[in-house]
Amino acid sequence: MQPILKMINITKTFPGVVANRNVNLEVYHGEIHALLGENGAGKSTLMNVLYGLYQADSGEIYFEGKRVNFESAKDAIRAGIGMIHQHFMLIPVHTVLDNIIMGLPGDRGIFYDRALHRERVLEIAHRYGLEIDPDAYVQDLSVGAQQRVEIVKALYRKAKLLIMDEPTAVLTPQEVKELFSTLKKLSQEGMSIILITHKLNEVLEVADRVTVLRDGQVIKTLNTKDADEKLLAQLMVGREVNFVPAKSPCQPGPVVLEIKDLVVKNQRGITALNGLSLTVRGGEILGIAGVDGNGQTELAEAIAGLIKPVAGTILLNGEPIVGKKPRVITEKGLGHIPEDRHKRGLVLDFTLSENIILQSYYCEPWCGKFGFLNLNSIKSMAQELLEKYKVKAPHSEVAARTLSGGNQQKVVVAREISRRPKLLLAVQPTRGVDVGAIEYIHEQIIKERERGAAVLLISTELSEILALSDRIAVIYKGQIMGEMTNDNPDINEIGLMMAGIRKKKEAS
Amino acid sequence: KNEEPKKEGEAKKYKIALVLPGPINDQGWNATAYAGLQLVKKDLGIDMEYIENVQQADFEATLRDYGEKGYDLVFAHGVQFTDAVNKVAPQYPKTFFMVINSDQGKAPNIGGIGIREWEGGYVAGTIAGLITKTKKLGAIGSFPFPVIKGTLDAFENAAKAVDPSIKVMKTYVNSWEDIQKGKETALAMAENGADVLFCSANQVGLGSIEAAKMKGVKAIGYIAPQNEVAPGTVVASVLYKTPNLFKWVVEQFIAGKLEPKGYSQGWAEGVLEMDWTDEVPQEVKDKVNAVIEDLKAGKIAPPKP
Amino acid sequence: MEQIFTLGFFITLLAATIRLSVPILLAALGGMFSERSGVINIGLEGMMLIGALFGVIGSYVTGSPWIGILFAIGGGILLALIHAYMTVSLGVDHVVTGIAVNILSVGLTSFIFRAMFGITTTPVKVNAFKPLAIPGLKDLPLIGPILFQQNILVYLAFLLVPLASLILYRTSWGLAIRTVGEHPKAADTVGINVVKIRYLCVLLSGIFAGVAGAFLSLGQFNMFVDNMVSGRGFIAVAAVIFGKWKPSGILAASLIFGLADALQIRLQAVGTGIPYQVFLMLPYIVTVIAMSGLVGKTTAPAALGKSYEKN
Amino acid sequence: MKKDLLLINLVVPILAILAALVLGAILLLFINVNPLEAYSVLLFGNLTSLYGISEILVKAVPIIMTGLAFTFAYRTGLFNIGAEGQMYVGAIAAVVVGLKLGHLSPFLAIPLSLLAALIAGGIWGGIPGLLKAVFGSSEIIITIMLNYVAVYLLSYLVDKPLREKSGFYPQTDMIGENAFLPVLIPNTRLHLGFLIALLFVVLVYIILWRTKLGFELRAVGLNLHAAEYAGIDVRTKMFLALALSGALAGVAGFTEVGGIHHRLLDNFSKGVGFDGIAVALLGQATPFGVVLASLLFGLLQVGANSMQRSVGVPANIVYIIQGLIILFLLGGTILARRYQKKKAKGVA
Ligand SMILES: Nc1ncnc2c1ncn2[C@@H]1O[C@H](COP(=O)(O)OP(=O)(O)OP(=O)(O)O)[C@@H](O)[C@H]1O
Ligand SMILES: Nc1ncnc2c1ncn2[C@@H]1O[C@H](COP(=O)(O)OP(=O)(O)OP(=O)(O)O)[C@@H](O)[C@H]1O
Ligand SMILES: [Mg+2]
Ligand SMILES: [Mg+2]
Repeated sequence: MQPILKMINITKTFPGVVANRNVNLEVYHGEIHALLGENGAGKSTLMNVLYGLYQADSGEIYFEGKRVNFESAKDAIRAGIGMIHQHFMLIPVHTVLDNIIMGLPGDRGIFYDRALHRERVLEIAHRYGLEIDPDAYVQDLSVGAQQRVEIVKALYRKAKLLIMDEPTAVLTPQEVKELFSTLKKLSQEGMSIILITHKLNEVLEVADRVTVLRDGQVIKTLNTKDADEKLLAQLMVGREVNFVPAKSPCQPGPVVLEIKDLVVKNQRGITALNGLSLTVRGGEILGIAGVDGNGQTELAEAIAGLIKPVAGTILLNGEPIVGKKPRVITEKGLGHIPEDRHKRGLVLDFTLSENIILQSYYCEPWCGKFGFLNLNSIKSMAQELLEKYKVKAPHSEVAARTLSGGNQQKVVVAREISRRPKLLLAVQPTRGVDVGAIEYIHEQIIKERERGAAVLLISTELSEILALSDRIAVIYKGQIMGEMTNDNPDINEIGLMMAGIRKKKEAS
Repeated sequence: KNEEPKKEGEAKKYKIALVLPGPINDQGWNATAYAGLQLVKKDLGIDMEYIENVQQADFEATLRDYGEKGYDLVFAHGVQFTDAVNKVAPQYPKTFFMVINSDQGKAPNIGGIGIREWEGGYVAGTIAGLITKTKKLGAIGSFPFPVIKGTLDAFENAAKAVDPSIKVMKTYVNSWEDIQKGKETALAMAENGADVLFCSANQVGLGSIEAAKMKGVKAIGYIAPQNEVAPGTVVASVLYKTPNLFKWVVEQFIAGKLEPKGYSQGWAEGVLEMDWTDEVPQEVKDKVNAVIEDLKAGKIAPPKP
Repeated sequence: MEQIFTLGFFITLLAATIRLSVPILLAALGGMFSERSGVINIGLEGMMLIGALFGVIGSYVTGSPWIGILFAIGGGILLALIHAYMTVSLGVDHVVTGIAVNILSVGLTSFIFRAMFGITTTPVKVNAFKPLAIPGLKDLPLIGPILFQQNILVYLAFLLVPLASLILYRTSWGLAIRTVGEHPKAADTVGINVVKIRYLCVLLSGIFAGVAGAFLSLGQFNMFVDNMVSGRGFIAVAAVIFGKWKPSGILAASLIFGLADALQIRLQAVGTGIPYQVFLMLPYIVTVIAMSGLVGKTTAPAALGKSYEKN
Repeated sequence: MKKDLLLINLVVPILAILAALVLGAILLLFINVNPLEAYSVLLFGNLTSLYGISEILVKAVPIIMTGLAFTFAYRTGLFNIGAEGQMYVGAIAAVVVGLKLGHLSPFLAIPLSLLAALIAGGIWGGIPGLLKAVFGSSEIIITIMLNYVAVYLLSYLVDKPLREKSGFYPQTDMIGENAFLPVLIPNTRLHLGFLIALLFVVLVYIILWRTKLGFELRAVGLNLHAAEYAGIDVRTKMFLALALSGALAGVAGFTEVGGIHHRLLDNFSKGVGFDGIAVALLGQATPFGVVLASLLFGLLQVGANSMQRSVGVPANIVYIIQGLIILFLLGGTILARRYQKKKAKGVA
């Protein structure tokens, strides 16, 4: 069979980084081809080159047998390539329909026939079982619904080759299943699909073939029926991977965090937490599993005092902290690794030392009596911390922006842990960082628990929850669906709870 | 004492400068001074230098620079230069500083010369008072500077002298250049019943003439010959022969007759002049000319400040 | 005092409001397109000024005010190109660029004007737009002669409001513009040429501002005088924000500015004994109050003022 | 690396200024002025005499202050377009104090009028700050609007309540001599305001980069959400930043009336507020950069006057050259950075 896509010897460099080095990739008609690789392996870059967003430094691309040279996404779209990006490319303030038709030419001259588009969109949505409301605003949609919009957007452009960059990271296991059945249906109709993921089981489940990238190079392309998880992991990382970090048995101490009937509305006034209750003791890790967008952000922000709950109580070491300012809560012993290091965790244009004192800049010894900063002691402390936490950086006075994502995250972790918190609130602590950094951060979190701190771990990566937690709670639509201890938990049950289906009540 | 007059043949060696607070194409105050500079060149053969658009903060430095370079005569075009001249002049005794529109001089080297602008406003007011039918007039000023305010007040006094029942609307627009504001202000006055409009605010006046044209009411030109700006609308212009004033000063200076005192000129000295159109009946012209004669003879008092 | 608030007063007030709001409306509509695509345009003042001059030059050279408008558009485009190149192609801070454009334009207009017409004490007059009565409407009692005998640019300006709405919300261009202003990268991924759209929108703002300037020089007058725009461009920038980046909002904002100005002029002319400066302040104070209480928080296009570098 | 910095910080500015001058030269030739002669006056004419240099410094003083004002707010992520108005109200306050207390010892009169200017400018900047903090109103609009209000307020005050005793010109009486800012070099106009401005340069630098307040303001400016996370009260800081920014601009009014005019006049020092925005951004929003850019502006503006006087170049060409210099400086820096990036990539 003739491949629909052939990428030959693609090389793409960024200043100081070779993101792709002589990459070869072939994709056949009707094939689901997985692209596997660690963070920073160059998967997104390769796809962006294919999609015309980046220009390769060298190499050739053949699509449907013809040599192509896409100068912009427009060319790629016209040729029949669709791409769903790692970060959704949707406009929150536009309607679903507008998001789907944006970039398309007008129907009568420059005017759109919205009624016609609406009809066609719904038709496609029905055909593939992708339920969407064309008139809803994207900002009001769940992440899963947003992804459906992205898929319809690509299908609507009559894509023959669909690229999906980490589509499952934000879905429930059930939604993943649905997505995969959609993908299979599409491939049976002749659509070719490139699926990027870190998740080995998904590759084995849905893909026909898989190409593994490491450090910008192709390590191997193989048929999934010839592969297993262990092999793939080894190809991906280049060594054996320690999937589960070692930890000692749990010795819970007194209750550190107690949340009762917490109700929180998000910025747009929608109820995000709806009577949530939980407790965390010293020396234990409570893992909150759940699909993104079920109130995790709001839970963390409410604990940290960044949003004000509508009702309910939060006790930190027995003291109520609802309505207290973030600073007060921090001083009472909260360490907070925020969900989004770029949004909250770091001031990217601050130096590393400035970022390291972000929570304590006003305290002695960093700040003297008259409000002057003590730059020398800040610098030496920062330098020390960077070494201790193995942050790869030339020195403490470079901007945080210049560090890789993993090292940026290490800075945040170092800052929060070095303050020896009584409660460590870790939200997506390893999102988008590479395996080495993940291992390291996990170690640090476990160390905190061993020191006696209470740890509330919120993560959408079930594997992370399973690897670290002593107890697991599942959050769904702003409520805790159920709780269980982490010895041989029923993964299937967790999956169902993540989808909002409650089987048993109360475990503990 | 001043320098002794030079010999006739050396007249061209005089270094004379003109310092202007605004751009020379403002169609008003600065433009007439620039015309004066050209007249001096044409009639006396003397090349005057000029600097335009000098900001308040630069007055002193600019005057000082001319003093430093040994200029003989420096015109400072506006009473706002008074402070700066008072500060700078004592350091440059060889330079004579002439402040336009100032009525004061100070020995040995500061003089002032002004046009009695109120006399212009008075005549305009007389004309307006004589031709109004609605007994309502509009007068627009830029800023309530003494000269402008005096002009507007004189305009009102004159109109009331014709007919005490006449009402005058007076407005300031706080601009020399916002022509649209001038127009809208004039329109508002016309809509409020004014049938003769008068404006002392450089370019803004063009706006009021435009408004008069639109509303079919009359306007009185001011400073520049504006009868042709809107024929049929502008019935007469009160002209400023400012160029003559410059020429007069330069002549006096060359003759060694310029004294460190305040001069003022008006109808009597020929610095103000009428430019009529046929729109004005002869009897009105006669009455106005009689008023001008009274002004020349000093029989009319300036408005109270 | 009491006799001033007559029916006639309100009608003439309305007419003045319309005239005073037109230049602001025109420039602000252009500014809206620019800002909707993500480019702050604080150079509207300069673009209006050059439009005012070029309009007069065009009419002077050809005798036709319509060709004057074309010249004005050309002048606006000239400055807009500079703004677009600096902000879109180079990613220079939008605010400084706009300020530089304004400074440049003050010098350029004065220079060109003197070079062409010399220094005069009476203005050079050119052919301008004549009032155009709308048959039928002009015969309406009371308001007809006042509201429907404006020059054609006035009608045009108000027609542009629904047209701008139509373009922004109903067409492929409008959707592309809004997408670029919210999320240029997303626009890129669906094949919208971000650079092209931003250039077009900035040029559009130049065109609109040019016409706004020509409205002053050829619609309200038949001449150019130095600095005749007198801050209306800055008010237009304010109107864009005040109007929440929407054509209808901008219409309302422009009318409010126009009304406040028309009202203060009238009150001043009547002579109330209140210092005239208080009236001059009125439009600006009204805006401050409106911005704080009534309009409150406005959400700008998400990518406003941010440059986009593709790679 | 050193070489690269040299390129951006030295070569580019020189090339940018040269390019702007070349374009200006075409216009000069057009009106029959010898560009070389004009430019030698523009750029160097005032550098040959103490008086000329002092005039450049005098010119730079208020621009430094409005530039600092813009910088201060900008570092907090806010655009203060209102330095012009804040300068006017600062001047009003300084003059009122100078009129009432000008007979006191200079050691009282001067600091008191400085304080008054700081407070008045602070209030004028605090209004948009408050509205921003409470309602989220755009500080850009409010500051633009308040500029106009300040202009008319000044106009009213000199027209009516503060008009000079003779009632003649719309200006106030001279402030008491003890409130005059002393001249630093005899026979020049260089006044104490220059040192005061430099003091504020250092002060702003220290506040922004050496104190906890500055840490907080910059954090808000660079990442509002992270600042919130760090326990910084974002709204208060925004208010504070605009109020302090206004206070700095108020000082510009103080130096102008205390050092130059010695009384309040309508429309004094027009445009200095906008110059401040340009120098702040040219100076990359650093206090030291502001000084350099202000000196450049001072040189150009004083040189422009000289050029007009001695060569007869009309003022409008100066505006053109000034506009072009800003554009070329900013554009040139970016083009140079791009060029460097490309080179770096070539190496990798
Ligand atoms: N715009 C850019 N500028 C500079 N470097 C970049 C840019 N985009 C990616 N890189 C670098 O190129 C390398 C490959 O990045 P890429 O995003 O393709 O990785 P990835 O395999 O998609 O990783 P992930 O799993 O995190 O999505 C990384 O080292 C990254 O830091
Ligand atoms: N070496 C580099 N030089 C310049 N930019 C870089 C470099 N490395 C990464 N970046 C940019 O910084 C951003 C963050 O990098 P990285 O992917 O490591 O973090 P991340 O949090 O995983 O982001 P994402 O969630 O997009 O995967 C990327 O979008 C990339 O464009
Ligand atoms: Mg990726
Ligand atoms: Mg990543």
